[in-house]
Amino acid sequence: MVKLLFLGRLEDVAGAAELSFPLREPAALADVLLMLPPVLAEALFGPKIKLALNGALIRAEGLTLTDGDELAFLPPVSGG
Amino acid sequence: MVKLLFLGRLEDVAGAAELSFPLREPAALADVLLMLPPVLAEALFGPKIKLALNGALIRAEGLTLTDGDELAFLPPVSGG
Amino acid sequence: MSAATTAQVRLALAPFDPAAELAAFAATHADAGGVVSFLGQVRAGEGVDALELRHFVPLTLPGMERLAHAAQARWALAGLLIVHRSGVMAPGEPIVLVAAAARHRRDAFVAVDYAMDHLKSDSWFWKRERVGGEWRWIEPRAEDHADLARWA
Amino acid sequence: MSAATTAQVRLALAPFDPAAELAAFAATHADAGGVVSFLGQVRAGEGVDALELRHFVPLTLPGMERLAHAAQARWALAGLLIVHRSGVMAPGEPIVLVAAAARHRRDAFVAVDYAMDHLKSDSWFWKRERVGGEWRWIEPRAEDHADLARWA
Repeated sequence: MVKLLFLGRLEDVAGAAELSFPLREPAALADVLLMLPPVLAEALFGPKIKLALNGALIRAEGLTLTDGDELAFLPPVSGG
Repeated sequence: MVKLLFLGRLEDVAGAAELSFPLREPAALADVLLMLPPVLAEALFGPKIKLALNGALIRAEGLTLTDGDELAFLPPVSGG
Repeated sequence: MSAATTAQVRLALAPFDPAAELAAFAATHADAGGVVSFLGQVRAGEGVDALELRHFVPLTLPGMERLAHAAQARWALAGLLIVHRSGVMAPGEPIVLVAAAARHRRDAFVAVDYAMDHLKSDSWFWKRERVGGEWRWIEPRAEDHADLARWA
Repeated sequence: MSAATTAQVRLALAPFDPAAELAAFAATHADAGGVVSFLGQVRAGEGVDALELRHFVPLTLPGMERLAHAAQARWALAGLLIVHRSGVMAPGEPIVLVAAAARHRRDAFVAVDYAMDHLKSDSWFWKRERVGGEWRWIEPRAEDHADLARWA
């Protein structure tokens, strides 16, 4: 299983705070996004969206997900 | 009577927080100071000492005291 | 004093009492002379029924701790306190409390100002408001980024 | 809101409770969003047994009130609180509390900073400390005047 987490307004776009699905073999992030509704995939791919893989910030370029990974999509912060 | 008030460290120089004495007729401040111990008069006449006559700030130049006046000597502040 | 021993940083998942926090902080730092604080609370009287802040466990508190250490490295502080709520808050409830104790009050003023600018626009919180029963996400403001640029 | 209705200025002749003051002030200004405060307390642990502040009734409180109005005229504040002790204080006891509530936190920060600089070096208080049983008057410091010059 891989788990995708949607923070902030991305939760509304996704309709859920997280999505989990099985992943038999490692897959490029771009390929994983293809499995999602186009509106959500587009929102997740925006230039201002940061990523955290298993709790650590990571760049989207060349990212590959493997079984057990948790990938969080972090829109711009607006806290405090 | 006129009353002289000594604020801050001037109280230590004067040995009291205030001094009162009778004043038959109006007198220039310089003449009043002559009635005080020289050490105190000198301390009260310093360039950094401000004056308040009956609670309002006033300049020393040309100041005359009359019966019933209260003159406060205010050294530099060091508050807060 | 090392930074590690003097920063108190907390992510509060339930309402906290800023007055009690400040009293304890000031008592702990009775040798410092001055305590500057900022308290942010949910604005009342603007039609906002509720405010929600969301955080992301792996990043939010560690980011606040890094911020505290950066402030302590930059200014001479006797102590620094950061308490930040996450969750749903009602109008008038505290959101964030930052307090700095210092021997020289200028250090405390600047450290709290710095911490607030960073908490507002460079920490891992997402905010939404409920107005008339409808939730809407709050986007970052240009003003927040301008505030942050003061410290670059 | 006019300045006259929103400044609370007090000369305290007995110990006061800064936490309670701040809690009441923040509750009163729940619509402001942000409250900045400065608390000055008698430094503990430096061999000072006691600190005394003296004031001059005709000038001290009126001067504090003028200062509050000047701050309110200069920045957009929802409220301003100034409480200043006079009398003999023990280490750890509060000397001064200044708090400003504002919609934009920068206004509150600057107003409290301004008020403190003026209270420290341009208000009618005289200070002495008792060290090892001996009282000594504190002279104004050059640093205080430099602080004041920032606002000219």
